[in-house]
Amino acid sequence: MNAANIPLDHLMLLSCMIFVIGLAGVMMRRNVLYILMSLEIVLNAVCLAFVSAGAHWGKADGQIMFMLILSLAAAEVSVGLGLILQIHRKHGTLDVDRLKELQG
Amino acid sequence: MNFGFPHFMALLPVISLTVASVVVMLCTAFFRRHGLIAALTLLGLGITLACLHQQSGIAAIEVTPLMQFDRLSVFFSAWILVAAMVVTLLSWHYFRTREGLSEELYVLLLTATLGAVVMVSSIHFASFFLGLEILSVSLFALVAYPVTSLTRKDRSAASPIEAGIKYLILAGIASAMLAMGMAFLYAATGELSFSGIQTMLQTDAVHESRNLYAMGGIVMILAGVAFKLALVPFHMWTPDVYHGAPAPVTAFLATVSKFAMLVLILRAFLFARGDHPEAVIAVVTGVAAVSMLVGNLLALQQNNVKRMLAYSSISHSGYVLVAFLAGMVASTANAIKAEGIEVEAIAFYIVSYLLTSLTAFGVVSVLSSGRERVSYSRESGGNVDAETRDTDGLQDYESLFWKRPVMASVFAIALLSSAGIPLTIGFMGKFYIFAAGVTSALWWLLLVLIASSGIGLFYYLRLVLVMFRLPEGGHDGHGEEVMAPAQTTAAALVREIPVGARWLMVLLGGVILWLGVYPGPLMAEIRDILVAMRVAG
Amino acid sequence: MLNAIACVTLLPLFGFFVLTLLRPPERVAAWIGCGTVAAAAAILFTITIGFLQNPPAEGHAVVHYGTWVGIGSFQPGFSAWVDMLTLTMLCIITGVGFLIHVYSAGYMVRDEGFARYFSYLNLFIAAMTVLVMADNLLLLFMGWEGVGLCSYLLIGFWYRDPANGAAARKAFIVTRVGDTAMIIGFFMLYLQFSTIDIAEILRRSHEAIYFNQSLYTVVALLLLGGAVGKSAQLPLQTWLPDAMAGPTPVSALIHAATMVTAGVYLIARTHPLFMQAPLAQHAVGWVGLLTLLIAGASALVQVDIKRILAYSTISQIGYMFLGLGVGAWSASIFHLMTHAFFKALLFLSAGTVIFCLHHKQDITEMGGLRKLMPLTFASFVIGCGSLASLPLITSGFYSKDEILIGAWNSGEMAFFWGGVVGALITAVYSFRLVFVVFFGAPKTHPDHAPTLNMQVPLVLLGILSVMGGAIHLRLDGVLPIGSHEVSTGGHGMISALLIVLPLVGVALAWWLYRRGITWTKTTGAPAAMLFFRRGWAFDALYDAVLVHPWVWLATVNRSDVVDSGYTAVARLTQWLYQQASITQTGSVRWYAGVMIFGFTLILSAAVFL
Amino acid sequence: MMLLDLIVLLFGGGILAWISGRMDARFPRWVSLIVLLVGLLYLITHWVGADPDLADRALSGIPSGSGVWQFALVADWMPLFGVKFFLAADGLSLALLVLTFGLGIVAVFSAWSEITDRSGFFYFNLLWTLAGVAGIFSALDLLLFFFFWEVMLIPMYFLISLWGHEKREYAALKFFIFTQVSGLLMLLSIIALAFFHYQQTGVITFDYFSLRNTPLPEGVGIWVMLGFFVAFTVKLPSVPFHTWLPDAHTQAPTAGSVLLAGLLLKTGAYGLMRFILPLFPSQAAQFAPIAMLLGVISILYAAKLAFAQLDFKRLIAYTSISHMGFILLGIFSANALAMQGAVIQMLAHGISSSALFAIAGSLQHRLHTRQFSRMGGLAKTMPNTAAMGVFFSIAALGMPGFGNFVGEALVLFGSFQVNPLLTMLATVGMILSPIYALKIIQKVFHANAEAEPIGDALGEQARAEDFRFHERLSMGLMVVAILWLGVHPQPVIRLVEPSISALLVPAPVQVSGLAQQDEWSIGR
Repeated sequence: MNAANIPLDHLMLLSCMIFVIGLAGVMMRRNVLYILMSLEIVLNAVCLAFVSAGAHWGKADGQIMFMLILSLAAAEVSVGLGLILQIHRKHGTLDVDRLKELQG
Repeated sequence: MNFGFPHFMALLPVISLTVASVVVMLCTAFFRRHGLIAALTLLGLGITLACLHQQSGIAAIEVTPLMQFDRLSVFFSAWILVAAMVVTLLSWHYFRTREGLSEELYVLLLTATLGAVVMVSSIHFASFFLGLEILSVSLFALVAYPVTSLTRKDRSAASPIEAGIKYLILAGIASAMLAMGMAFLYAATGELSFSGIQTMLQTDAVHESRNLYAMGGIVMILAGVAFKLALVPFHMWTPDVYHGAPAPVTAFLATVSKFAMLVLILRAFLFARGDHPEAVIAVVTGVAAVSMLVGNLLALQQNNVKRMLAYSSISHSGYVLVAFLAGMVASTANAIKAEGIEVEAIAFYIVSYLLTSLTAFGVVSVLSSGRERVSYSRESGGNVDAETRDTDGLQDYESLFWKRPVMASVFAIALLSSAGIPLTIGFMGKFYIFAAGVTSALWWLLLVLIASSGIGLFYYLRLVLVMFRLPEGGHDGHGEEVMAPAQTTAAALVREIPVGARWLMVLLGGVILWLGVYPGPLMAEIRDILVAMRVAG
Repeated sequence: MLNAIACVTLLPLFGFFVLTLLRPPERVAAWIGCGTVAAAAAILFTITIGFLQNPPAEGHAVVHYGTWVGIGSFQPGFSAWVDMLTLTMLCIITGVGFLIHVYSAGYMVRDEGFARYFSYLNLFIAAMTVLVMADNLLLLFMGWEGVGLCSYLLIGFWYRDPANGAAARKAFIVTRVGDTAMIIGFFMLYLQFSTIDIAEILRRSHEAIYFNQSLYTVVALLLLGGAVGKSAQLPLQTWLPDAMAGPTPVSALIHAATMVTAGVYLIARTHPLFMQAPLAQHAVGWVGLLTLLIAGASALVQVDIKRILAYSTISQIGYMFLGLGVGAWSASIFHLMTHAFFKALLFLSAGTVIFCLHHKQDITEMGGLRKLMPLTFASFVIGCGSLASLPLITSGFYSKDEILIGAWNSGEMAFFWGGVVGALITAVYSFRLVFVVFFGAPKTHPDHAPTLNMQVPLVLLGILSVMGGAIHLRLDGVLPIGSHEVSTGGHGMISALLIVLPLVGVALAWWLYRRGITWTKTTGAPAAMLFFRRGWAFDALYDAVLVHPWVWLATVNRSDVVDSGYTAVARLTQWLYQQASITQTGSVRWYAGVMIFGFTLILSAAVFL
Repeated sequence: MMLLDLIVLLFGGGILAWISGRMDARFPRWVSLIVLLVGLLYLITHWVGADPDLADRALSGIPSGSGVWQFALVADWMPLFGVKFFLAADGLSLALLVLTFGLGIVAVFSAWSEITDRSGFFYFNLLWTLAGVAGIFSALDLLLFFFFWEVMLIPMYFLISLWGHEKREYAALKFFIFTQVSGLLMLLSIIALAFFHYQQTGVITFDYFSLRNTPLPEGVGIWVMLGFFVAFTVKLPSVPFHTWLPDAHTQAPTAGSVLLAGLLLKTGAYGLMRFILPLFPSQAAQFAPIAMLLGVISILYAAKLAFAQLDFKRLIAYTSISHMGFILLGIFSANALAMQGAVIQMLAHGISSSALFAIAGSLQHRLHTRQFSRMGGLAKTMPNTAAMGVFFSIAALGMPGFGNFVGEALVLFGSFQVNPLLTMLATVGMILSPIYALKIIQKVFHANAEAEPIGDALGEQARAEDFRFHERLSMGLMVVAILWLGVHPQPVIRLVEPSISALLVPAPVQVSGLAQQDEWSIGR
């Protein structure tokens, strides 16, 4: 089945939904690890949107953006994991609600 | 697509920065010598600056569809590099006496600068996103930096980690929004370059049903941008991250990272001359007004200097948005002949902002560096160790002028510049904003600006006063409760300051004053560049 | 020669500066103080004689010394207006002033503020001469305020007692009310005539193009306001009895002989305006009439010797106003002069009594001083006789006579009969005073005698009080023909009445005194008597209507309500800060939530707007 | 060049005083005194020797018919915006410059023995404030004017907040925020004015003379004017913007109060006079009744408040507001008489209120209190101080013979031509002023010290010494000055005559010399 046959609106709606699911995950999960994973979901939603838009316009740009986002997401996650490691070492927990030293 | 010698030459600064970061990384692997690495970094930045200088006069040149090197990018890249060099010096001074391994920091600093330079010259969403992420990912690590060098004990360094992870999560959301916005615009127009999108949007080529995409995309992109600029409601990370990060990194965060984003939207703005949807203008107006007010309100009685400056940077973003709005209104209405004063205002203001915050955070950083002379009494503070704590409590600045007249004076100059008091570049920036606002008749917004400046005065002056307050015993009477900082009993951190750092700060303060008194050349330069841009565009 | 008229002002002024800056010891101060005034008087008499022998063609002369302020048509200068009215006033001021200076040198001896006293006194003479010589409104005002200032300084001369300070402030502020009305009148005159030159204004007021009945009436009433303030007439009379807190020679000079008659002078000087505004002139008469009756009634029942004299001053100035009101212009000035003589005499005699009785002023503690202080008694009787206008032998008789004839001729019978009743009251209270103080059994013995320099002025003033009636003022060139100079018949009857009346009054006083009715009781007295004694409760009225509300208003708003507006803004800002900083919880999930919520908000705003 | 020299002298002198303070605490005051004396002499000698119309009109672009200008200096500053460094002085400026230096000396004298702590920085701030004030009085480029307007704030802020009394920090902050926020409104108006000028002519400039002929759009003009008006009336101050003043004046050190009352308030009056009427003639005429009403309210309301105060300096502070009301009234009467009165009032009030503050300050320095309840009977122990106190209180109540009276009387005579009703109300202020002025005399110098429970102050009063030589000197100078203004103000009037006639002529460029003459026949 050709992706171009699927209306762009449907695809965009789908990616939007994934996007929202990811955001909801960021807001609701307390474990930093899950938050990072939710972020990945959000970024994947973006990727989907790019790819489908590229397909709609018949251009390669969408795919290129997809790859860019993918690689940058990876970098981001790796730094994030490094930080998670440190948090775990310092606090003995990954509960993000425990990180409230900076406030006011 | 052609790529010849001129293109290579144009790209040279970027290449030079890349090479520098690789070289520094390699050197770090072999020689763990702080001074050497810092010097190498400086050298790399210096060479890049020289490359920039060499192409300062050239005509605009597009290198691939992604980037365009022109006088605008050269001018602002130069400022970024200067700021990066100052931050390098500050970091060297700051981390020199702190324990742990800190050489990798410079690699990150270089890559972050690289990201900023890329952003400044990008004319395409791909390079925009790429530059932004290079910058951001480096910053995640930089903010949390001391953690990596931590070898033992205590929770004292918890705040940088906390700041880092907060920044990472929130910036992740913001980048995702930005990217989603790009995707939407892409879906609406099929273009990813600024000019292409502009053409498509302008020529009504966008299908009616796609208007929603375009609008949604613009708003999402604006949200991503607003996050970097710390505009309300995307501002909440600012104080925590500025507070938690080591002082030199905060300086970098407040200046280079924000500056690059501002330049980028300035460039995008140059493309986006024409009608702006009324809805967008309304939203931006609201965001600008609220940012000015909320930023200043939040800082009102803040006792932590870094947080206070963070809040103040929120309001500054609001101010600069006024100039953007003026441009939007002017190019929309076309009733008033715009003459581009708004763009000049933006350009001038961001330079003034860069200098001012660099100086302010620079002073905080210098004061936080070095070995302390007076030991910090345990019972007065919390669990924060004296050696790693930054000098950012209001009580640390008590009567600073009488102990460290130079640093206090420079800090006062920076604060007054932030407040927009004449004789400083901050005033000229504000003057520009007013001029822009007046040409577009944004009377109400300007009144909000005035009101929020009034609020701002309170905390700037409060800090200035704390610094200049006569030491105890020299004067009859005591300061009253209203203004007194948290505990005057807590011993303030007093550290040695090397001559070099002092001169660096004096230099920055001097530049603020010089450009405040005699801004003509800078104004002329900016106008030249923008006129050239208009001719080219 | 006329140019030297400035010396009349400058010499005392010079004395003032010397005394203020150098603060010389007593004897030197006395010599400087009296010497400068004497010199001024001498110069003045020479000038006056020269003027009389060789009067200028227009009847007046203007000596211009310099510009004070010169802007467009507003050209007040330092210049002297010299005519017979001015010279008469100046002679009274410097002449009586000199005598009182000499007297003061004895009275104030060994006072710690001796030099200060003489400096103020000299300043007063200077200011008063400025007032009468002024040829323009602003200069007139300068003198007018200057005498007010000196009055203030001298009433409060013994500054250690807060009561004196209060009396001084009252005097200044109450007169200032009148001054304010007066200067508003000046504003109107300037607006109307575009000049502040008095002669020019008076000349133009006759011109048809400037004629404006209602304006003249308003202006004249405003000037009357100034006059009643300075001259302690109804309704601003309340300050004068309190002003007796000052040293007695001061009361003699300022609050009897000269300053308080400035109002009379002002009206006489600006008489063309009043003549153009009959309503206002009538008001002058009524003010005078009411004042003379009210103050006479109060004088009847006072127990403080100086207060009796103060009320009598108010009452006598009421006569002058009455005279002005009925158009007996020169009669008023004549009465002003004779009053200056005999009232100064009375005050100085009273001062001698007070001085010798160790600063006692209550007449109930006095008595039988006739034998103990014969000279004082003699001068007191002369003064009181003149005040009561005992026929033929006193100066007061001739002047009051003229005023009453004027009142008769004016056709307004209330003025005449009121004046007659007042004359009777005057005779009663003045001789009540004489009998209570000097007759009967001695209650207190004087412990020191008046010095020579106190006695000489008494004698001289006594002579003037007797002979003053013979002085013929040559005011015909300055003031119009007065109503008393017109013959309308019935004068014989009036003269007879006026000869008999004072005698009846004295007899009545003697009869009352013999019956022990002296109205001196302080407790258990009838309400009407207390009411009169309190000056018809004007003070209480003003306290209730003006002073207390003012003080209340001031106190209640001491910290300025306007500021609370700004404080509220500051509070609001702080409250907003607190609300805003609550949002900075430090929780990353909350931050993300706010971001996303805000984003949604903005998106929907952008899409739906 | 002379004006630039003066300003540079003050700025440089400030730095010199600071540096010298590091050597010896007594040096700065001498440095300041010498700087001010030199400045005063320099000003006077140049002025006397100068050709009255020295301004090179071709160079400076001062149009003819705009008064007599001297010492013009024009240089490009920000060419992009047509901003020039443009200094020049006319009679009004020169009179105020002399006042600036004179009161500067008075301020130095009143700080002479009072300020011992960190005196170098103190005198630095003092001189920089004066530099800002001098700049205000001579700047003819609106942006330059604004620069100086703001430059003086920071040093003044330091003077109050560092060397002031118990609530100094609050007071200083209030002062700063009031003036700065209103200043921003003025900046907005300046820019708007320049913008409208640009719109019509295509020339962007902040030049005072060029902007004078800017026709403003209907409806906008009044708002532009209000920006200026608010800034100036905050500084003046007038009700309802006056509330910073009592705090600032009360809390400031003596020298600071002297500068505030004597000079800073005058900058507001100067601004009203120099800018509002000429730049916005029609709007000002339209607005005049309200402005005059504000003036009258200030006169009466502040007089009432002054009377209620229990604190010596606070009382004087409110009297300043009351007296400034006359200036507001006079300026908006817009005739030569009232304007002249306003100028005289500016000078006279500058002197008399400075003197009163100096007296109050010296009393506080000696008695450590400003409360009336803890004073009294000082005429006995401190005769010279008392004499001066009485003298200047009487000056303040508007006694003829003193400069204040000439000012007030001229204002009232002038404003009566324009608005009799308001003038009559203002005249009522003449009743209220003795009420508070005599209160000072009574509470501080008169009455009996021993009669009231004074507590520890009694001992201090007994010990308190009278004025010292330098205090007597500065007081003597002020006495002479205020009497001179009172009996012979004509030189001042002649000096400012051309300025005022130029201010009152709506459009100086079109007006010929003849028409200007007519302006003098005021009245009917």
